[in-house]
Amino acid sequence: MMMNKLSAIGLAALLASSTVAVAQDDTSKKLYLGVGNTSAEYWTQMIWGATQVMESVGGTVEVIGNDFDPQKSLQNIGAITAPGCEGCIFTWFPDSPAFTKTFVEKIADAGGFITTLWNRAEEIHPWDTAAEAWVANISFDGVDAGYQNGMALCNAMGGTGEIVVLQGVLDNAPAKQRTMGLEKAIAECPGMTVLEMQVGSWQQAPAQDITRTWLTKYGDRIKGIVGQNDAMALGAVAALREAGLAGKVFVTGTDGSSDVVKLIETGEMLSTMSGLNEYQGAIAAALAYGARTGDIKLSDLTEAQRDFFVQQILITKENATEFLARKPDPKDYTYEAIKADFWAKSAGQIPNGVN
Amino acid sequence: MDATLRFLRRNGAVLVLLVILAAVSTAAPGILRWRAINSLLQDNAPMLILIVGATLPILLGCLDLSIAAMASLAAVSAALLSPVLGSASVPVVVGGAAALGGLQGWLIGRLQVPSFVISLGALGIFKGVAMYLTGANMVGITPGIWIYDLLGSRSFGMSNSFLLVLIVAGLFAAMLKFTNLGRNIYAFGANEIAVYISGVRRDMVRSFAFATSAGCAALGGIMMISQTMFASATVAGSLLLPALVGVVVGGTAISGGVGGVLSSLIGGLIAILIRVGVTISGLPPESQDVAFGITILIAVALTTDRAKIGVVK
Amino acid sequence: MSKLLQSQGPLLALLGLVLLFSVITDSFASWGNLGAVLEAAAIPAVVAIGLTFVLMQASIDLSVEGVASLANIILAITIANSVTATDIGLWAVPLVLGVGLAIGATSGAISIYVRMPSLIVTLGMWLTTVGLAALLYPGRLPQILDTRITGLAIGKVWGLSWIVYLTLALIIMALLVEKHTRFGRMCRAIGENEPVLVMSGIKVIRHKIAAFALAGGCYAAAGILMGARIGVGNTQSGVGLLFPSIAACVLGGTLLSGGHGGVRQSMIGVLILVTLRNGLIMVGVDPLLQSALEGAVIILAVAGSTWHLRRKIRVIK
Amino acid sequence: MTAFSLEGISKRFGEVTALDNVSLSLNEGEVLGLIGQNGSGKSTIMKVMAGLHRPDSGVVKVGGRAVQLRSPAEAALAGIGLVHQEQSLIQALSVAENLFLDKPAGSTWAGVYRWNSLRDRAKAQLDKVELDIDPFTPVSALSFGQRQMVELAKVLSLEELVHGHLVILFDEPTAVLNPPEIQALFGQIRRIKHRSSVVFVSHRMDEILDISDRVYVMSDGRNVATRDRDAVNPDELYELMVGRQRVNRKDRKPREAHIGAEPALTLNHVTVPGEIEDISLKLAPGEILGLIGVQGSGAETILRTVFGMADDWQGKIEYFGAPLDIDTPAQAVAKGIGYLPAERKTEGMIRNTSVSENVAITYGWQHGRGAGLISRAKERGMIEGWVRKLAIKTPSIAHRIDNLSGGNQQKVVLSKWLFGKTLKVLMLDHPTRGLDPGARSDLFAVIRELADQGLAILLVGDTLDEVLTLSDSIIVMKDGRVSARIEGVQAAPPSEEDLVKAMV
Repeated sequence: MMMNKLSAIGLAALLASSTVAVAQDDTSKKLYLGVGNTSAEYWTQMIWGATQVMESVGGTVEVIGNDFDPQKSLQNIGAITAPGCEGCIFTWFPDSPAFTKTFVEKIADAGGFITTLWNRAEEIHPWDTAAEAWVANISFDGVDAGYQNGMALCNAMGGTGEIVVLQGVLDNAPAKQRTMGLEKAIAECPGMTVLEMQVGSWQQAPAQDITRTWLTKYGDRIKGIVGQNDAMALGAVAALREAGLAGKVFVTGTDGSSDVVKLIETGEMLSTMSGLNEYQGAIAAALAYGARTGDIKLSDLTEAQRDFFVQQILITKENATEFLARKPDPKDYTYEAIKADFWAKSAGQIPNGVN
Repeated sequence: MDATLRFLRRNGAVLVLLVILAAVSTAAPGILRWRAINSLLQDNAPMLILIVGATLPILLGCLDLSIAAMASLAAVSAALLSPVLGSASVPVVVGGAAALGGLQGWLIGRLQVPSFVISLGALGIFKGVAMYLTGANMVGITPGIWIYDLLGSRSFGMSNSFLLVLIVAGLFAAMLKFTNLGRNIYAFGANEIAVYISGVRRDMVRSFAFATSAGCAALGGIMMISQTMFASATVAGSLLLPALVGVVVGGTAISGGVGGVLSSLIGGLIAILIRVGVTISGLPPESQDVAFGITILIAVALTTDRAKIGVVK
Repeated sequence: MSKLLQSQGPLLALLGLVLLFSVITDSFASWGNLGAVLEAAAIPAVVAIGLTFVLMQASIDLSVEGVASLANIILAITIANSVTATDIGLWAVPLVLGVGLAIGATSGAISIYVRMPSLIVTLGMWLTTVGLAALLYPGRLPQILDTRITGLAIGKVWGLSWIVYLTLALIIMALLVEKHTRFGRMCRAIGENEPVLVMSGIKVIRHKIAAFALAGGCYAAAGILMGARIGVGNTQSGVGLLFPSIAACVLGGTLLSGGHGGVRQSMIGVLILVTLRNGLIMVGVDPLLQSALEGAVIILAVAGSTWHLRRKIRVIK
Repeated sequence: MTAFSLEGISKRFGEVTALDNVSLSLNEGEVLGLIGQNGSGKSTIMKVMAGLHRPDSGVVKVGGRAVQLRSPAEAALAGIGLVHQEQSLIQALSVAENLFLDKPAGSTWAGVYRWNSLRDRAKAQLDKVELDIDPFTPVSALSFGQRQMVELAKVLSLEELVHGHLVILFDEPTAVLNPPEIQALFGQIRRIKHRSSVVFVSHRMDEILDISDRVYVMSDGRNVATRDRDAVNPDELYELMVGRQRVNRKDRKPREAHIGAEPALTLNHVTVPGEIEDISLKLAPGEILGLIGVQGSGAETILRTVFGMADDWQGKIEYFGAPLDIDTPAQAVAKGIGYLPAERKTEGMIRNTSVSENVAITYGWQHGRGAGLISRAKERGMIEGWVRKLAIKTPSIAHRIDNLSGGNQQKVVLSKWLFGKTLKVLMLDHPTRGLDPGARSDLFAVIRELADQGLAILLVGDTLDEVLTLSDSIIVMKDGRVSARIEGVQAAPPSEEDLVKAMV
């Protein structure tokens, strides 16, 4: 029991010491950035972009990792807003579109501003839901990614051939968008037919197991493999290597991760779609900050300015080397630089029916 | 002195809750505002009701791994049924969930397959059915159905969802204390065979426990969509581990027979506060999980009454 | 026949699945697909070996995914890689295994000395190791450049990668440990009746900590093999290993209540699960329904293979 | 020559003094019979000798030297071994491994078993107890009698391990043995006397008198008498132990049974494959029907079949004239049938739970407020009544049952059946196993009273004496069949020899 008491004191001390460290800094200059995790290329690039913007105005970024768990996201937002958070600014990745409404409404209740990334339910938009707090929703065009990769595959196969598709987690919007885009490509390229689709859950190892099984099931009928993200595409390439087919079967991914771009350089992969990841982080941070400082008047914004895609580029053998060599210049990511034209790199309003 | 010690041991969970509350509110005094507390309770009401429900199978020494999948399935079903049935969709879904849970409990006895396996299988089945029902799409709730509006709003200044959690937990606590069924549940957890030979209907007790855990899970799913207004096949999928953590932090023994619904509720509150503390601590995101994990371990060490547990497994 | 059913229920379930898929698909029964099944089974098998020793003692270990991910990251940043300058060569392997052993031993020691159920200790350890993996992540995805590691997945002998052979070697070692060492024999005995062993002066605490350490070592080995397979250090690499591994052990007859089963049984369980996944793809089942079918098969397989054990006075938890 | 001695040993558990300044000395080659009621401290004294408990004060001496026995392993090194009352073998392990489980030299090299060496050493031990089985047989495949012999062999392997004199402790070894097995055990004890001293605990006076050289009597944690066998007066020992005369058949008036005309329970050609065959019997209200047979004769199976616990059975069971169509104990209880299992710890008591919950588990609802609500206040009074009536020694009814002595636990388990209002048939499976004579006679009186109140009682007895004392009629079982039926036992008791002949 003595030990119990001691550890109770220890527990209190641990929590108190860690929590006392909280500096009550100026809420207008601190961005709460909710991300999936901090250990993947996309996220680090996005965080970098947001951090550049906030540091350019003398502010800070507090990164919150939610491990793609909406419940954890909800608890974290709750923890930040509960003690009071008038005028706080947020850029948040809602782990599931089902929760986007709850998140923005919570932040609206607390009197904060939020920009969301990637996920919203089809029926809700920044201008009709918590419109005074939800500044914008910023995503990449998954349909376009699916379509462009699909067309690249079609062209590489010479217009005919059977392909297999590694899907992401089924109820994630990007998975569905990329499938829609692929279907659009198939409609334009009727010679390309899908043998089978399976769920690789965005992960490399399951994708590798599935591809290996496909290779024994269909043998050399498979001419192309669509990986709906780069990790699954890497799994497919690994399985192809085992079968000595790497470079002979065309593989596409999406994300533009450097590993995949290197494979595109060497010819083991065909293409991947890369968003302007740093820019997405930067614009999201800048819009939230702008709304907070009054640089942006939300009521003046058009729908296309509050719910839009950021540009992306298809990487193939032609531009792979150039893509790898590029290095984002912090000067392009200051608040002032972005503010000059917030929507310079918008790829247009998000259409209906893709979420 | 002895009395103090006994008091400390019996109320370990409450004390830990107070200690953590004190620590967190020192760092962020705003957390003590009614509005803040209310908002935390409302957000976490779905998790808390899952914790309440999950306690009963654990009191038997069983484990129900299907609760989070059931919550998602219930959310999806309620959303799909609400245009047709309106508010009646809630009792229909909760009743259906309880029936499925009861079936699980009954199958454990009939097939003599451990609950871990049955509920793991059920997890897969519920997830698959939810996926199939929605075609992996989101389903929105038709606005204006009073029961969802009710769950999403407040009375007496308190979240209705959390009030419902309190009512359900209170009912179960009373059931455990004052009814024959409650007595049988504790005894079942302590020695299943002796209870069987005492003439207790084993299958019935087990079915009841699993029906309540599934019914509570369904309520949790419904509370969740009353906040989100959207359901998907994985909407509550991540609630399983937090729910189990809550039960254990409250001092309910995994081996069965020891603990209770109110302890679990307190355990859930402890887990929520630890999460709040870790998030507002300003620790880098990478260390937050480590801090959470270690603090939870310490909390469990403090709340478990080891005197009642035999061999620790 | 009934004797056979009693002792070999899971094996028969496996054969039944193989037969079923062979009849209803053309491509299932082929050498190529056998290879595919074995490759897919290798890493879960390594995890299941470790879990088996813990489960036999009637404890449980949920830290699988965290430890495997952490091991994978440590391997990737200490061996020749594309991000950090550190390169300790193959010393990374014993280092990683040592970390796994130490984490396992820590879980075991906490569970025993602080008298907390292993379920909750290893749950905490799971969260903690996931966090540690994220802490150690060097900012960019480290590609493993040491070909002695990546070659394990790429190099083939008789159509199978070295990963499969290493796994086989581990299985044989585990079987020898289980059958012929005092530690191995004591694992099941601890699960059956720990107090008697304590009274007999058996160093039960040592055996229990050893089982957790061994398990941690196995998860670390799985993390290394995963590194070989995916060629990078990824904080998510262990995700999805836990529940299938536990399900596999239980499917094979290693009961959660302890005192039963063993490495051989768990390996059969792994094969049942992997064969099922493979077969469902071969049949081309709608991905939406796959998890439902898997769930149903898990229940039916365990029910079928333990049907003969049904007794009114059996304790089922 | 004193081989072993305890001097002024005291041991307390919380508030309870288990041993109060106890001294004991054991001569070389001597068998000391240790008797006492349950809770008199004899189990504790055995555990102190075996290194399972450490005394609070006092000295333990082996061969005249003071020693500290910190664990069973240290006790073993000092040549002291305990043959456990309860089965202490690990079923998952082979006989050979079990034999050397608690020995430091376990035929291992760097943790790896050397199977050949282990087999030879195990074989040698099994030969000592004349057990002809493969040393690598798993214990789960052995019969109870065989297991007890393995337990003995396990302790006897100290002979090779320790060079000096041995002290072998037997804690109620005969509880689960049948008469031939008991004789075999006594043969072993006599054989090992040449280099061992033996302490032998039993509840059965005849056994104590048969095997002991001296008798050591305990009561309330003290040694109240030590007698040489030749000077023993059993009645005096009983008086010392329990403070009352033995309940003796000769002294007892035959019970005046009021047996009902219509049978409460009728079994017609009941068969449980592999266990019992073609059993028919009738039991009337007010009657006590005794079943007796050696271990495995199937007497217990009859009770469990009636109680709905058999997995598979054929035949017909009638209950007050109507077919008894049940599949679970719950259904049996609903009809008014009760069953007291022999395995108290695993099947009888609900561990980690209070006395009152153990009593109220079955019929508590009958004293409740209806609608499934229970009334603890109302229960309390009734439970306290039963605690007094059965003389259950417990500080309070909220006390945990685990902390009571075996006899008191058994009384608690029995009272759960007496707690209800609807019981018509009570089946007792070895109800007095492990009970001291005082508790036994208490229980006998209760059983008789219950029958007088019209309860039909089916009893599987622990001893011949018990069955003869209580029963109105007796059925003797042998190999799953009825081998003899005796009616009118109270009027014309059969001889014990006749019964034994029918049993074996």
